[in-house]
Amino acid sequence: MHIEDQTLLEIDDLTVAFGDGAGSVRAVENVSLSVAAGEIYALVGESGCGKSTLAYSMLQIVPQPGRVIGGDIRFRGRGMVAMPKRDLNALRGAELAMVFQGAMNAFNPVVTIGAQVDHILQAHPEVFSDLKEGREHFDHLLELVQLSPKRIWKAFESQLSGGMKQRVAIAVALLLKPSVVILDEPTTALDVLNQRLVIDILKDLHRDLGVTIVFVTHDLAVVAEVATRVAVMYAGRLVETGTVEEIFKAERRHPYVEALINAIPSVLDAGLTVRPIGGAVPNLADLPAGCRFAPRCRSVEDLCRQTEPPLLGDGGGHLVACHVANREIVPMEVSKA
Amino acid sequence: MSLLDVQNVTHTYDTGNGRPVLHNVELSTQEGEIVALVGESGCGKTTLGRLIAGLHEPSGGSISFEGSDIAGLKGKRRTEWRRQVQMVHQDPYGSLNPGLTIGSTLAPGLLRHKLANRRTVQAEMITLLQQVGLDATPAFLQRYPHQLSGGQRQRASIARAISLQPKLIVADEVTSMLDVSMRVAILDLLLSFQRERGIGFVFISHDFGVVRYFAQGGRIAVMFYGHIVEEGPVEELIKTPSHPYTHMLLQAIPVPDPVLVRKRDAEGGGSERLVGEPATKGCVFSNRCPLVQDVCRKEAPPLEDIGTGHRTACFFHDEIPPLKHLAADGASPQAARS
Amino acid sequence: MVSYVLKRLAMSLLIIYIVISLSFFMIRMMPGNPMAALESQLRMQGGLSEVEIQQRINAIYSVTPDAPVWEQYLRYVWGAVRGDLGRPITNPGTTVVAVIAEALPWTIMVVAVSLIISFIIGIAVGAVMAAFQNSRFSQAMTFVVSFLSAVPSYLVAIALLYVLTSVYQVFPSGGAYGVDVTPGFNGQYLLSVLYHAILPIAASVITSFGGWALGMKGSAVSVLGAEYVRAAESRGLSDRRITQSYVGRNSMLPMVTQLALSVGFMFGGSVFIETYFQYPGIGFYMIQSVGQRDYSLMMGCFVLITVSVIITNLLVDLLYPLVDPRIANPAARARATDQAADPDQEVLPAGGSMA
Amino acid sequence: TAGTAGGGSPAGNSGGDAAGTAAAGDSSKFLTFFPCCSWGTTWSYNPYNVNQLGIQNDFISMRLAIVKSPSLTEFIPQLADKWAVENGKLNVHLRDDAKWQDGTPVTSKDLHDTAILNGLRGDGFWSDITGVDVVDEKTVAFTLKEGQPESLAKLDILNSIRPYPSSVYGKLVTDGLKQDVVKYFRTLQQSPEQAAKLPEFKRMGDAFKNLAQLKVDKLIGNGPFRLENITTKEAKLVKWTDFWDADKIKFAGIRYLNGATQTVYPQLFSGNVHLSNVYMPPPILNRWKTTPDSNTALPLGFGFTIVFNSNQKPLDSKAVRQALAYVIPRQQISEAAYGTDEAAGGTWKEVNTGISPTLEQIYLKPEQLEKLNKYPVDPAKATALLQGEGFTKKGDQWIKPDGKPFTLTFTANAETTDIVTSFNSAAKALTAFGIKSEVNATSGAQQDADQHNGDFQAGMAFVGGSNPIAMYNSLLGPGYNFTRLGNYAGKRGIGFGPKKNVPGLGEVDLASTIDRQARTVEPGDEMNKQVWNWAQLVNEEVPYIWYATKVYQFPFSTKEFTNWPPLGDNKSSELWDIISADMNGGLSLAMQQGYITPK
Amino acid sequence: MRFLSDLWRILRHDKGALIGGAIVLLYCLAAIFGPIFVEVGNEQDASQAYLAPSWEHPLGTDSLGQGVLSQIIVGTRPIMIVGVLSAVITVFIGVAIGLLTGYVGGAADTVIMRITDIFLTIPGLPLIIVLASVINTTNPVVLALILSITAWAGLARAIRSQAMSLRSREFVEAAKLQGVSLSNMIGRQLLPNVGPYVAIHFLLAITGAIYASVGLFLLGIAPISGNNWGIMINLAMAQGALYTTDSAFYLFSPMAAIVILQVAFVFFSRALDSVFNPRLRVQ
Ligand SMILES: Nc1ncnc2c1ncn2[C@@H]1O[C@H](COP(=O)(O)OP(=O)(O)OP(=O)(O)O)[C@@H](O)[C@H]1O
Ligand SMILES: Nc1ncnc2c1ncn2[C@@H]1O[C@H](COP(=O)(O)OP(=O)(O)OP(=O)(O)O)[C@@H](O)[C@H]1O
Ligand SMILES: [Mg+2]
Ligand SMILES: [Mg+2]
Repeated sequence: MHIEDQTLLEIDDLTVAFGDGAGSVRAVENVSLSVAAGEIYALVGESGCGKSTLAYSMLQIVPQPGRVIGGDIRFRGRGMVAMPKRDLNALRGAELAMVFQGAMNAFNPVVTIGAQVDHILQAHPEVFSDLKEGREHFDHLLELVQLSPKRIWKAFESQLSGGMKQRVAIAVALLLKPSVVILDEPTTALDVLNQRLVIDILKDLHRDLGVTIVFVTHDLAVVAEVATRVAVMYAGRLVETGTVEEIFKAERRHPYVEALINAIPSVLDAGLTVRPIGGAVPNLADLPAGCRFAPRCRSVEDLCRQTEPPLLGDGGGHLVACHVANREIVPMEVSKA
Repeated sequence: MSLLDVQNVTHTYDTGNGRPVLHNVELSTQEGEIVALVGESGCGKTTLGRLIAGLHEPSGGSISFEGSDIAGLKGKRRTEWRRQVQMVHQDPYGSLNPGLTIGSTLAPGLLRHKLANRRTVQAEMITLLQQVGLDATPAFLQRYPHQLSGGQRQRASIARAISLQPKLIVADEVTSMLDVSMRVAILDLLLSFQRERGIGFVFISHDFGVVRYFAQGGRIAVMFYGHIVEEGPVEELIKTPSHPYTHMLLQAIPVPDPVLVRKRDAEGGGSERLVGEPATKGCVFSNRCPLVQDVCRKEAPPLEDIGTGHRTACFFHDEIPPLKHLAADGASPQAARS
Repeated sequence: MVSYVLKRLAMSLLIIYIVISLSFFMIRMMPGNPMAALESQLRMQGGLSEVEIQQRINAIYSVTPDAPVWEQYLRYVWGAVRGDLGRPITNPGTTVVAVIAEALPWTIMVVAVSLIISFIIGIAVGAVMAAFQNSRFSQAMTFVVSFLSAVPSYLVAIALLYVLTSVYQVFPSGGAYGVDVTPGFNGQYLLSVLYHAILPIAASVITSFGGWALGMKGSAVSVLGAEYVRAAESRGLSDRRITQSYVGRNSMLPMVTQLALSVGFMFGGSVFIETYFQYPGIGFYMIQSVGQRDYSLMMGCFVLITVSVIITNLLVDLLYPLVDPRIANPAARARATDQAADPDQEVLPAGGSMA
Repeated sequence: TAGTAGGGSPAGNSGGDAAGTAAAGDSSKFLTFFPCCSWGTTWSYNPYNVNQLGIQNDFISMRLAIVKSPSLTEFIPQLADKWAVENGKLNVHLRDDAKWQDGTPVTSKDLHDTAILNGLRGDGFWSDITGVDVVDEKTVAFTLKEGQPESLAKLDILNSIRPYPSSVYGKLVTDGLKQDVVKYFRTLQQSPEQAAKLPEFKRMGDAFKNLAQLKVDKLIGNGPFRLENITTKEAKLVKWTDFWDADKIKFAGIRYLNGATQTVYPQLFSGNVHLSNVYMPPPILNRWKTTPDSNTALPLGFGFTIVFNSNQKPLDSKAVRQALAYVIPRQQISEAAYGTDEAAGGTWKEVNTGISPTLEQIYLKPEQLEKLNKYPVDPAKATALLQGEGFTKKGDQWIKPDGKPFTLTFTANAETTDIVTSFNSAAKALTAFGIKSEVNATSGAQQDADQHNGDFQAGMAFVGGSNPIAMYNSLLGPGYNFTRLGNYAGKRGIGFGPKKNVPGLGEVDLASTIDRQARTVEPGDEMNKQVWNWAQLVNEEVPYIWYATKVYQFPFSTKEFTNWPPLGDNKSSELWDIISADMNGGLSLAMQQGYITPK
Repeated sequence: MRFLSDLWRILRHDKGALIGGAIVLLYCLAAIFGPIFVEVGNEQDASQAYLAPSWEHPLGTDSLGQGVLSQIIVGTRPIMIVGVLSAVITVFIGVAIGLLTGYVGGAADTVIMRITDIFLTIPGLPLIIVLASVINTTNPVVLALILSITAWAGLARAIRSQAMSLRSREFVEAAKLQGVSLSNMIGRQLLPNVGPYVAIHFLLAITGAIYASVGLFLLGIAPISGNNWGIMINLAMAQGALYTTDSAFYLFSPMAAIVILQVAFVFFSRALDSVFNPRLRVQ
């Protein structure tokens, strides 16, 4: 992990909106975070709180009618929002790669996986000048994800099972040796064994290839298993970020994160302490005043219903956006380093 | 007399590739008992659940409810059985008819089984909705599924299942499509019916955490490609699995505690053979079993009792190593905090 | 695969058999019998006395009418099997098959050319509409194209006739080629053929490309929204590659499937168009023979139209794997389309569902 | 009886001056002629085929002679230049210079074989003769049946036989066949029932079948034009330079157009079509009138009639039919279809006799015509008649004695749009009177079948020709009325009869009487007498109503062709009268006489 | 009610559909009330033929001197009756067969599907022409039956495949577990889910039937009796309207009547599509 602490990807006060005018919703609002080289960065949150949107914006592929309306994303210091398409295309796949949520629909159904791999190789001749070399690399990656190259090359997407597709998608993402791989819910919808397999693969890849991983999930157990750093989102906003230990073990934390952790029945014990979080994620088009989590929060106070809490740290990288949790600490705005 | 008796059931789908999805499955439950079915994706859990609920007829074997084979039920008795076995599906989006209001989803069953008449049906439905913790107003009955959240929908479909006062509910991955925040509430709701009304459950899940939470005091049956490979009381099976497959499943569960994870990872332990096809000869698991021996490849081990209602289909169940990280005390994140 | 082809073949033969039988019974169900029809035909021709008319009819129909129906039926079916659909009532000097053999190529030419042209134009327009989905241009095009596809082809034919053969006498008002050219492979003849085919082709293109355009637009829009297109983008593929191999190919597939189905519709529509442009194709003969009660020719045309459609469908089915490589086995496609018909994906042919 | 040389001088005289002026014209021009609907989608060069090519006519193949119109006794020679009746035989002599277009001479064998073959299909002249024989190279003798009126036989033979080359069809003529034909027709003249059972008849049928199915690849005519090429839309006729009068024909050929009626209009307006004979609805006619170089010739009396089904209640009642005659505004319904334009012939002529106005003038005296009921539009009379029959009027609707409303359906051939228009008009008038009426326009075949079967209330019929008795026969005779032969044998058709009290004849079997008269009554006093008898019957009983005359015109353009046959005061002339009765024959005649020359 | 409010919501935003819907409504009103208010008179006057538009005859007059507009209005009813009747037959047969075979399955399904195969393959329009010429009727019910002869098959196919996928949908299974009757299953559970498709198909079936029936009258295959647009065009064509400028209104008015109706139907069906489209409904 020689490149540790070098910031690769920096999200700066990003706001992404879907639609415009009255019906528009801000799926991501004023989010700032930075991913350092060598990290495994987890984005966590309930369904619909903007995780995928944030992930898409990292590659500038937010689906219509979504668009970035504020802030920027910087990769190795280069702003991507205003980047020309040509430069973006050079980055995509080669430097930043993405595995889509579900991975079920990530492949062209009428072209073999092999041909799609070739397309990628041809689009980035700077990575592998020789097609054969690239193909061999892919074979190697397939072995890493425990798949047999022979079968995959000629297969159509429809001939693969869900777990296999997920792994092929991971291999494809790694094809051009990108420095960052973004995975959107790579373990969701997989059963325990496939999930474990993917977790192990991610860890192995991280260890062996030194690739930086950003992954989106709503499963805290997976976070605990894989991540080094975590950002928790709620209704389009960041509510807490920190190292995985800080998230799981620190005293000061966001009631939402706490509630999330408490809501999981664990196999580790009979789990009589689990408690559901009441209510549901608010509709982004109809947000409550003040803290967005206030309606569901156990430790809610009047202040929470009036002002949105800022994201504050106590000096380290552990930032929390909660009036109650932050009461004790010296307010210190997060540095934009 | 047990409530449900699955005897030697084999099933092959007409539309499938001809391979049986279930092989000689034996399972029985008592009234008010919870039996959990676990296993990897595609192992036949849902299929077994659907057979139990009578949505398909098994291609072989028989399923008896309260002592009588459901295939032979006729007339009134069939209606009665139909009422007593219900199912709650996995997908809260798919299990409610998008074109019908909640009211018209709930009413036909009540009317059909004469649990209400035209006059009382509305009041009856409101009571039901109250029982599942929904906003029980007449206006709510007029809502369409798309106007409800996932959790509300799942509650509505639970309301539909309990509306017929069943004795057995097949709950197929009822929480897997729900947000984490809502899962426990739904499980608690179902549990309350088990406790208060003595409704028995066939609870399908691949999440041991959920199973352990829900099926306390009940039993777990572990399935592998259509075979029940191990069956036993919840705590015992989780703490001391007697089949390498169960062991593998438990071992694979991600642990929501980074400290524990580090500790476990440091101890090593590979993830080989997590996935793969079943063996066609001998023990079905022999292809992927870390403990496999020659005999396993030749001969299929029978599902044998190894003490107090705990059965396993492994020749070498004694040799299964203990699950270290699960056994560790105070390992839960909740515990870690305190 | 082989068994699938055999099955399809058997089905096709069954349908042809049914159509032939239908045709046999229809001919006998027609008001009056063929002899009466001939009698009327002769009387309308004029200049013949009643006795003359009876003489001719007796002479021409001296053989079968008294045979039992089943015998006639067997004879008819057996004849049809050997490619003999009898003789036109109005023209016993030739055979139905010979008449059709002369007419069919014209129809096939017009149908094929207009299908291809309208397909190409429609796909192009649809693709452009999808590419500029929310633009004014696309909205205007959607309107124009929906409008055109809703207009019955025969009305367009009448309008074209009005403008181009009456107000401005630019095109001939009928026929397949001029009388001044000698049929054969010579430039003059080919030009004449082209000149005569332009209006019928134009009429069917004008009314049918809109359907393709709308279908293509729908298909392309849904493909554009598909995850794998964004996935391809995320991999840094060039726009050209994405357009060609990802969007183009996938949105074309349902169109190609539709192409086969529309053949039947085009043959149907050609009946109107050929009649209005007096284009001597099979549809023209069919309507003419309806008017003249030439039942055997009419049903012969019907049988042949059906057979053409069946053969096209069969060919498309067998060739489909070339287009969609996932389908090595057409049976799989049949099953897939059987089970997962997505109504949103359906392209409705112009004029609704009468295909 | 002495032989009469035919209509005297062909060519020469009448066409003389015309030929002179034509010299300046461009003789490479083609005349475009659009007579409409001459051949169907399929055609055959074989004249014995049902669907013979409609242009196998006097442009390409000549008849023996053409009858002058409306005369029944004067002929203009064509292929035959001399004929005479001697010893009960009609000897026909063919022109010496007549040749087939393949270069061989037209001989008596061609005519003889054609006569035999025509017998197979029952051509009418066989009811006049008992045999046909070759006399010499150019002469054929037709043996007349005993008691056969000469003039009618001449009409049947000269005006209708168009010889075909024996080289093509003659191989089907054998001695046996000839004997069969002769025997069959001898028997037929005595007893039709017996004739139909003869083995000869069966053999003739077989022979005809072969003949009809004979595939003929090439048209060999003997007329002034050769068929060069043909499509469904057009035939190209090229002047045949070996024709005997070829030098009188001043243009290179004829573009003979075929196809839907309406397509001719724009071509007429633009002058692309030089001559046509199609029905022109009033607005078209108006436009034609204002077109430069436009001319119109008007034909003789042809007409359309509304036929009632006298076999169906309540139309079986004479009073009801008369009532309808008082209500149907004949002039109005005629003008709806043909307009009012005087230039177009003042289309409507009142007819109360059931035959054309021209024939009325020839065969009936003015005082006779005066005596007939004119059926002016007169609702009061109609009301009285209906009330007399027990009809009542309830509100706007007449109610039949049986309590049901009196409604009327007109059956028409949808292709004859002028009739549909007229009938629509009639239906509206009837509806206004209180008899709810509508028009059912079906295919021609359906309409024909319905009228033969008697499945109609009011139908349509086209009436024409120059023989008044034949005209009556075509409606009241067994063809349409109590049919005896063929498919409709035993059907009642228009159901007028079967027996009626005919003025001057007494109670007779109507259909057979008029049919017999059509074959036996010669022009002259006898014919005048009979016509008067029938006229009174039709006028009184109203089995049909004549409502339209001059239903089509001959528009022709002088833009490119001049020297058309002259038009008289009433836009007609002897030649135009022939043309209107026999279009192709008349035109061919005009061309042979040097008319129609390019400008 | 919800349907209507949805419809209105969509129509408000889609001008084309709104206008389409309004026109369809107008035609329906014309079909229902037209013949009551407008009359094609029985008097006729050849001197009034082919008049240019005027206040009295906004679309001019025909060959009989009668108003073209009033004929068009009166001619709306027979066309709409045949169109709607045929669509009802098509949809009824298609939906009934599709749902039953799709849901129940089994041998009956196989047999019926082979039959639909046959009807799907036989080209519809030629068959209609053949039948219409044999049967030669003016009876609207028979005509509608002829027009639906093959149209139902495509619908049955589509409905069946939807029923088949619905059959294994969880809410259908849940209803089955509730013990609902077959009629409830088909009518309440399945039908509403294919409703959108059926509704849109219904409109398209109307346009298809109108297309074909006008064609039949136009070609003179169906008997020309009474007053409808196809007959009007037929008569106009036959009277050479194509070739005189005076009669342009006479010829083109009925054509416009058909085109406007057809286009209106298509645009209106687009709105229906949006109303029913579950994707748009979810949010
Ligand atoms: N194409 C779109 N049009 C409009 N709104 C959208 C669109 N895509 C997403 N959104 C909105 O953006 C919000 C965030 O969506 P996003 O997919 O990023 O959530 P997520 O956290 O990834 O959820 P999940 O766990 O379900 O994947 C959602 O509330 C959704 O309503
Ligand atoms: N209707 C069907 N037709 C054919 N095959 C089926 C059908 N339903 C399920 N199968 C097959 O049967 C096997 C077992 O399926 P089942 O749904 O019972 O598994 P499961 O254990 O519930 O899996 P999951 O955890 O993914 O829900 C799978 O291989 C599946 O592909
Ligand atoms: Mg997401
Ligand atoms: Mg399952």
